[in-house]
Amino acid sequence: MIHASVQTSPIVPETVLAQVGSDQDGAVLLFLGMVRNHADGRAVRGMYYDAYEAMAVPVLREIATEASARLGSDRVAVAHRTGDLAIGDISVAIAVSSPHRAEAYEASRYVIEEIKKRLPVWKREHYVDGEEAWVEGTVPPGGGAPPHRASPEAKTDIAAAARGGTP
Amino acid sequence: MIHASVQTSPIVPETVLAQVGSDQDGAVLLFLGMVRNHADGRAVRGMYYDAYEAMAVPVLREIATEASARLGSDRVAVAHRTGDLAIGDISVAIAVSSPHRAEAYEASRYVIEEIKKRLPVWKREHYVDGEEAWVEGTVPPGGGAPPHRASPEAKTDIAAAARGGTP
Amino acid sequence: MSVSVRTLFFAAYRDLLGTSALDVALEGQPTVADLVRNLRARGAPFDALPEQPAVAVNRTYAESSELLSSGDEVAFIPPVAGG
Amino acid sequence: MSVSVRTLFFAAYRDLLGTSALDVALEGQPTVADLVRNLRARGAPFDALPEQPAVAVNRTYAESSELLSSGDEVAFIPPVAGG
Repeated sequence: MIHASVQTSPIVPETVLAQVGSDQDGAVLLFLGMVRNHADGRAVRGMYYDAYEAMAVPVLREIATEASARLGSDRVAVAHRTGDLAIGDISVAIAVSSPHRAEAYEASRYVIEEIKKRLPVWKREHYVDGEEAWVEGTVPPGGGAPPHRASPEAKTDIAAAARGGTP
Repeated sequence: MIHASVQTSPIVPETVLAQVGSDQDGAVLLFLGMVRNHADGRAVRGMYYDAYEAMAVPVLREIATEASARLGSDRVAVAHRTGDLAIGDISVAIAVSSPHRAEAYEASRYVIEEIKKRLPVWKREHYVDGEEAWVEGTVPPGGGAPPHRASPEAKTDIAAAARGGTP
Repeated sequence: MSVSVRTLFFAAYRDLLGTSALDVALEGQPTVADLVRNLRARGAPFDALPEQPAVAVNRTYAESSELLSSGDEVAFIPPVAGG
Repeated sequence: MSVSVRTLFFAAYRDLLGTSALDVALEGQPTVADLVRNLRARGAPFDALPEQPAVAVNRTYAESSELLSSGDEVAFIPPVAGG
């Protein structure tokens, strides 16, 4: 069975892992995305995840279903966290299982790459120096250019720009 | 720190997972190899893993160390089980963590592929029909041809062949 | 006859506009592109929205040529950053 | 002068020979290949060992040309199947 959730409560890896697996399966793969203490050389103290939840849940389920087709098994579970996260907190967990390992690696990777391309979720980095900014994201399929940017590598923070804040 | 073990006791995924991770890391990957209920279309009821343990431990550590170099982090933990395993039991667990996901996927995959190429471990399949056979393996680096085989796909079971047993 | 849609703004767009939702009435047979033009024509801060933003109509990504109907939920999707 | 080594057999090789270890004495400056020849010359079931098996000397994979010393642990490694 395919599982997809967007949740404000902490992600428990064991729970996501328990949603996959079968006597037919020889390979299980669990990916955990964690909040790390640095980004582009800057010290980070936490992250806020915002989501368009009414759309994020069906998109996540759609991604999991596409992965399942590649996997050749319906054992795919994915959970994405929203809200305020601290360093080391799990932002996303992806579990897959299948008879053979090559498909498991491919499907797991597919889920995380597609999440980054099209899941309507955004994150705001809180830096140790007290500043914060929305993380520069990826324009989803069919989307136009992102708003006013200084450079492709710059953080999108049009609110700060509008206030005349630090770039 | 790099962890490598060959153990007769059951592998606990949480324990292996807890051996990796760091505030710097944004990606954690856990691979579990499980005993599945079929092999080459034949129903399997269990598996016996034999190991040259005095060599398997250093070879496993060497593989983990090579993966660590690719990963750019020392967060690699791998455990391989030996003895009698039932369907669904974990035969191998590989945990890695690193700042970025691409390296985590690459390093995890490297460990399992190298295990299959050169870890001195063998497995004997116990079929539901009561027969059993050593699983056809991979000739390790520097090794010559395997003994008498009917075909490249055949199971290595020279003992049974010597007894005039079922091929 | 006018078409009334509910627009939603997230993350950087919400911060830019200072609002997370806005009801918009459009004349004729409006497309997503017409809605974007309508908003951008309102001046600052709306004119800082991109000319071709990613948009979802009723929770599915849509082309700028997609026709809108009354009651549609049209979300402006800034570049996404999940994972 | 003779060189005494300890040979080890695993999995299918152990089943074939009915033993997991054997002490072998070799003359001169023997290599891995000399040890394999010595064993295979013993007739059945030893002659069912491959002519060029994978071998580890003191727990490291070795070429067939590697020289052996007294006290070496020489393991015959059937095709491996871990994971």
